[in-house]
Amino acid sequence: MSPILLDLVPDTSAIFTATLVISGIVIVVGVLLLLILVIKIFGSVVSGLETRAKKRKGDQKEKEEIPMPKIPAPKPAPVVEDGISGEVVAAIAAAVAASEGPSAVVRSIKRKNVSSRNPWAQAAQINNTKSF
Amino acid sequence: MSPILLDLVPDTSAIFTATLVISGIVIVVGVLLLLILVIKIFGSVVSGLETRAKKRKGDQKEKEEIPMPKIPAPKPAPVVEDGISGEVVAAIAAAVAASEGPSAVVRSIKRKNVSSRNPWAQAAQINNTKSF
Amino acid sequence: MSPILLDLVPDTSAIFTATLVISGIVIVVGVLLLLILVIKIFGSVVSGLETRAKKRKGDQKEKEEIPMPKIPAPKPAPVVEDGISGEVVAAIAAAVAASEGPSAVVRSIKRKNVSSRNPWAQAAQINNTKSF
Amino acid sequence: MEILQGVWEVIQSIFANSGYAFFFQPGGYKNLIMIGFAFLFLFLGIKKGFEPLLMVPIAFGMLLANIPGANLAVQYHDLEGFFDLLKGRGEFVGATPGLMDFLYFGVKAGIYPPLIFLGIGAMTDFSPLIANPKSFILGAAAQFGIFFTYIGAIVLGPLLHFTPQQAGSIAIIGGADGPTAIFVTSKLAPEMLGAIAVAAYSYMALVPVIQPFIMRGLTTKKERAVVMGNLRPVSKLEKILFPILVTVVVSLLLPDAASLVGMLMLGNLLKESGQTERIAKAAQNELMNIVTIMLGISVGATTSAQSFLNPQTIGIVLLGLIAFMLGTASGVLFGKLMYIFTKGKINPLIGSAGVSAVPMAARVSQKVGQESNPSNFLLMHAMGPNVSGVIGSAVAAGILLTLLK
Amino acid sequence: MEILQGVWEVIQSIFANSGYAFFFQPGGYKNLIMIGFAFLFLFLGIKKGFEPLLMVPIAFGMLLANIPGANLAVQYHDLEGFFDLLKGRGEFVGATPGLMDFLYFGVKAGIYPPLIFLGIGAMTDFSPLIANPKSFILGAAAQFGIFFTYIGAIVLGPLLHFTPQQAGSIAIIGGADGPTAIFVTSKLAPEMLGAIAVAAYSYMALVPVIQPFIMRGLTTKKERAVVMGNLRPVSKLEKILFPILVTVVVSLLLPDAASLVGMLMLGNLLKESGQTERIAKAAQNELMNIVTIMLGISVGATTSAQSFLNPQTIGIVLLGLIAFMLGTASGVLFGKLMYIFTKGKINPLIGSAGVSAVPMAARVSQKVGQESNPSNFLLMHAMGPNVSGVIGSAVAAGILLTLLK
Amino acid sequence: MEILQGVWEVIQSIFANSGYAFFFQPGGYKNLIMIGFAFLFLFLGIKKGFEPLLMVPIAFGMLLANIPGANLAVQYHDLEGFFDLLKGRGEFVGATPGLMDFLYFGVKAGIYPPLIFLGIGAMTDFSPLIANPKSFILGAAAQFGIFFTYIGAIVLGPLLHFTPQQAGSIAIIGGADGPTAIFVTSKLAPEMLGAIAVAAYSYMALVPVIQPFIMRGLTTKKERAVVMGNLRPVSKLEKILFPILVTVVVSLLLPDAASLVGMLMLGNLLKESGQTERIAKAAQNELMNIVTIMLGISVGATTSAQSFLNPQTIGIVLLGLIAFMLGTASGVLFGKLMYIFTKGKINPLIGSAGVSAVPMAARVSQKVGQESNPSNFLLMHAMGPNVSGVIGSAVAAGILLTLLK
Ligand code: NA
Ligand code: NA
Ligand code: NA
Repeated sequence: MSPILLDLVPDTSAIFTATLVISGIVIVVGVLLLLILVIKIFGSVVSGLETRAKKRKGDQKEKEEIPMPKIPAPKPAPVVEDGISGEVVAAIAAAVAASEGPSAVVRSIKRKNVSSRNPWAQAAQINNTKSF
Repeated sequence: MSPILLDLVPDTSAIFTATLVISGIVIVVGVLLLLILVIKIFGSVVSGLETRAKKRKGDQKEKEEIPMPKIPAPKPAPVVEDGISGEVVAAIAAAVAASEGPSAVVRSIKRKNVSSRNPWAQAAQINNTKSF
Repeated sequence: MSPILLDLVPDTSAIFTATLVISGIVIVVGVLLLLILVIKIFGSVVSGLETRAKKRKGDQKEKEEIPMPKIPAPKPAPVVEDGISGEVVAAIAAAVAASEGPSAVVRSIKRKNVSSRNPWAQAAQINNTKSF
Repeated sequence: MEILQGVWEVIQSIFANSGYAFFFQPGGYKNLIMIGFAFLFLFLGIKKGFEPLLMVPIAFGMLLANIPGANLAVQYHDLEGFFDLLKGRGEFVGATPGLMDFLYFGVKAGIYPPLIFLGIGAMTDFSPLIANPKSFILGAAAQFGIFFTYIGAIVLGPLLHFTPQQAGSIAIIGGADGPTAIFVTSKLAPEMLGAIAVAAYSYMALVPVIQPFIMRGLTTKKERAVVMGNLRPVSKLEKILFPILVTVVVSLLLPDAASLVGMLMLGNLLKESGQTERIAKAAQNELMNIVTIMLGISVGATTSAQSFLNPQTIGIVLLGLIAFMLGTASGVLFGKLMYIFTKGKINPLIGSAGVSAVPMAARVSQKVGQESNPSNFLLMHAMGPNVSGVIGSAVAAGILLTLLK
Repeated sequence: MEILQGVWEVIQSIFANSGYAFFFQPGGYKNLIMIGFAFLFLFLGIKKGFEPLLMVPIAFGMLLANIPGANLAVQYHDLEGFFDLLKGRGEFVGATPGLMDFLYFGVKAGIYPPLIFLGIGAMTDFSPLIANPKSFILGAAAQFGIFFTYIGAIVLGPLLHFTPQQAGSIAIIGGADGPTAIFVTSKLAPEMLGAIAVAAYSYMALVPVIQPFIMRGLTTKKERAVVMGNLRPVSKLEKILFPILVTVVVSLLLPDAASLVGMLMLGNLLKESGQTERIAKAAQNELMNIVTIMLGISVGATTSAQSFLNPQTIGIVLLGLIAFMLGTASGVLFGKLMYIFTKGKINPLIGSAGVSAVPMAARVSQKVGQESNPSNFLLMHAMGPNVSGVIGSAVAAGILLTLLK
Repeated sequence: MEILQGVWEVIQSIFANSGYAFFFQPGGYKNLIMIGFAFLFLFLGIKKGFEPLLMVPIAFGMLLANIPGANLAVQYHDLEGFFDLLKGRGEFVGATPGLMDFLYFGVKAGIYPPLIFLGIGAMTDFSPLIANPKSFILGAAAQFGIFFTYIGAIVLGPLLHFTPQQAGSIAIIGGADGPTAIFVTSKLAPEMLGAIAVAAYSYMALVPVIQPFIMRGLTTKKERAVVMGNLRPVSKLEKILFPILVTVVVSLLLPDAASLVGMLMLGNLLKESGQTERIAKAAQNELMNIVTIMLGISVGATTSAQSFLNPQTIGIVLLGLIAFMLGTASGVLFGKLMYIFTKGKINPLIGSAGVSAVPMAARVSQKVGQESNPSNFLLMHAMGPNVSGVIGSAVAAGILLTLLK
């Protein structure tokens, strides 16, 4: 690749300065406008694909909700399944805080059916974690 | 060390190729056979030593069982000491999952007598962890 | 900076050896005496400042107690708030042990009022953690 | 006798070569002043909470670099100089490389900032930007401050003698993005690295102080009270495609921005792919923390008295502030434009978040918005311009590098 | 006027130097094709789960390396070239080193693969191999594929012009061990590194697809139904002695295998010693994750269009598949031999696990075994050949390096 | 036929070039002995718990370095040599750099020890020293062993031909501080690095064995039974100011100690600042663990037979022990002085903790104190001299480097 070199030499002249500033602004705006365009196009293509995919599969849950403005609201109390005592919730919260840092929030606690996990799904998961 | 150099020069001739392939196979097999031999000899020496050591100490627990094929079997429910509620088991399982990843299994939960640990054993342990 | 060079050349003569040893001892002691002085002076300045600050604020809790010799004493049972069952304490202890290593001790467990944390304080905290 | 004389000579020589003695030599007071500045920045980092994760290591590096004779200042400015130093030749005859010279190599070679961007990418959620790509405009507008400040630096030229390269490095402070500023400055004006890094992180920490006045001044109460609708949900596939598309589009157009944008987007892809959690976590935790320590200490260690104690530094501080303010203002004014074009659907306050300074600038938008309308939740909407501001400053960095390198 | 003309020139020049323009220059389409391949490998890594921890960084490195003008492709092949590049001399006059050149240094200097082996060692449990050392034979047999493939690569010589060094690098794909393949190739045929790494990780990911057919084809139902007895327990002392013994025996005989085998075994010793948990965890987590990122990106960045888009790559893909299949077949056939010699006590299916690809190949043995006999649990028995396959490929690597270096 | 002859030749040559054959060559037995020593140190690290986190990697590095032909021994002694090696010139014509040469660079460039000190600082609580600054005196006294041992090494000169630089490196073993010993030795006498590191870590592990006899011998039962009062509480501000003050005071006076003391104190500041927890944890965990592995392996890899198997090593072992004993004795004797001056308020047993070896030496003080008075809790009081011993040895290191470099 042989770059087509500019004959602009950086100096402190008004001309170079104005050239840099104007082309800088134009290019920044241009690149980000291009990104808007590309993202919009791909967004609609992806939506189209997924809508068709859903129609075929009847799968309504694929789209993930963006969590709505949550910081100004007080942290919601975790959603807790019946039959799990308050103490246990506190214990889990403490454990999560210990391992995840104080900014983690417990949103929901469900009993996990420990004995019925599909061992092969799990093996596949291990495999993705231990890649070597 | 002055290496005794081969006068073999790598090329694409049939002779060099055959030489490389045959010696490769022979050496791979040779080295791994040697390993079998060494491991077997040391295995029996170690077994002998440990049998004698055990006779003297009457210590029956030193040998560690290899966990038997566990993936195809459903994950066993953890062995839980009396007096620890199901909720707590769930909490511990969640905590372990949080800190160890989803592939960890809780096998047994026992009350740990928190107040009776030997502080010196513990100090020694810290010492092994903070080596400097 | 032009270092004022010594005309001492390291050799194994008695003179150089004695010079090194004596100046070594003198300087080590000198530096650490200087540190004593500096720390004492600053200590009293800081104490003075803080005493005044406290008088103004009436804040009695700023000084932090040095934990007294704790290793020879048995690990204290954690201070547990009423209404948190023993099982939960065990669960938290297990969780802490899992994430902090076996040498961590649970000293006190309190219910954290999960739903009433000041979200802005929390946001500030996240900000200090994610610095970029 | 001879021995005691020797001891006396050694002790005398230790003192004569010590930093204490150096302070009384001609020009020695400058190191003392620099140590004072190090204390100031430690105070700002620890007590005032100015981006402490970088300010504390930078300030400590500054302290160590200005201990006379400790050989803990970075001694070279370019890779060639590094090799001369390792071999003790050229301008480095008699010099020995020190710890900081080795740690700084990762800055000079352009390794640390892209690795930090990898970690930032692995921490960033681009969904608000994908859901509302128009936010990109605000992320672009807030970079105008960079270019306006470039004019300011050139105008101050007769006074402070900034070269175009130095002017560009100062202007990038307005990008409100530490690693980008360090990356650009280490290439265009390495002699100013310390001052620019300190200014950039200081103003980023001051975002909640600097921005609200400008935001309130440029908007009406009615504008600030605009409540924006919910963002559309974003699918996993879009989140995976986004980093790939941005990399391709931006890197093809501005190859000089490719290291920064590429690594930022790789980090994000590792996070979103759902298959590479293990290394995404490594990128945002262990790798980023280690690189942060190295980067902070060694950037601090570039601040010699001679490069820091001159009128140019005052210019950097002043122009840096101007850059921030202009960036905020441009963002808000473009927000107003969008308010008009969308007939009041867009709250102009989210424009100021385009300077980057993630996530603080977005939080400032949220806070100022709530003052006018307590039921106003702008945070998620402001996150769009906010993360697009990171991409925007990397693009601006690419332009400056292309034209000034 | 002059200014607007200047702006227009700048914008024109940005476009003229951009990747978009480059694609229309002679040969420029090749980079476009390479970017397409990068997308393909991203798809395979993310959507199809082909060893994503390495495939995603490799593919992203490939993408960045083929952005024209971004200077993100690795520019040198040997250490000497690296120093020439740093100093801009020799074939690198006018070139500047980029991020990837620095990250790739750890591959070229042979640092990353041994460090990854350190982490793998710290993750591996050799007990099944200690309990049943005969498994070593199966770990050896599965390496025959490497040598048979070498013949294949030489036979294809008149067509594809593989040198013996290139043939050896291709053959090692049959070892089913990524770091070993990268280590050997970076020394024997660095110009093929990208293609070989991608092929190796792809076929490792395809183990569950490739192996079962061969395994079923070469065994009878009766053989596959063999239930193997329990393994004997292994004492802690044996686990500690094992890595030391293997290091000594293998390294003394094949010094060229010492870096790989030594670091693998050091990692395992750190794990088993019971005294060094802290650094064993560091080896298998932070160190390994960081090195994985660096290795992946920089290996990907070696794939220039010119080194990837040629008929040789097709040869690599083809021969790599053959290597895998031959390795699997050799392992199963040796398993049959052992079935005969032990009078039916050994299930030949555990032989295919000898290719390494830990732990996937062992799981395939387990799965195919259960098809014939649902109460058959071969997993632990297959782990013996599986981990011995790692040692076996390191030995084979040592032989190739000794004879071809 | 020709092929079989070729195969036979290859196998013969593999054997002829193998380590097994090398052992029968003249001088080859020495490598065998070195491997034996590696086994010994593995045994001491794993079975006897001698500072295993460093001993195991060091011993394994020693094992690998002495595998003939594996090219896993460090080949150079100074930075110049490293560059000659990379370019295969000077004394390194025909040599190729190996893994250990690259890993050792971090030792030789003085990078690893300061980074480990960063981690140690982030783990250390200096409160007991701040509460009772007089402890500094005991931390100084325990370093006298260093200087007395220097005399010993010079006196043994006619027998063992120690240079002053070597004598200084041996003496620093008495500082009971691994990173400091490695830092000093890598600069003054790199050819002795392996032996000195092994001796330093061995004696640090033996602190509970070596010290009690000396402590009991030099004190009366009455002295040992002294119960010390509670320490005053220390404010957060004092904890933050302490590392800054110590850095300034020590570095200004002894610039050569600045890398070690500065990084130790930066680590401590990161811990105490309350704002930088994230990177303080990185410094004490991931960074420190990774550096520990690299440091251990590469220090071990410096032990060639020729540098280890000579009478000087016996001298190192002997003098190292003497250094430890003299340090302990000086500490206790100064403790007695303070007992007298404070009229029995200070228990002389805390003096022995001044050798550093944190926290083991402090625990020994505690234990010996409880023998005489079961209600005696000296641990916190002994932590003062203990942590001041770390600063003390860094100061002593600075003096040795200043006078001997
Ligand atoms: Na920005
Ligand atoms: Na293999
Ligand atoms: Na010490």
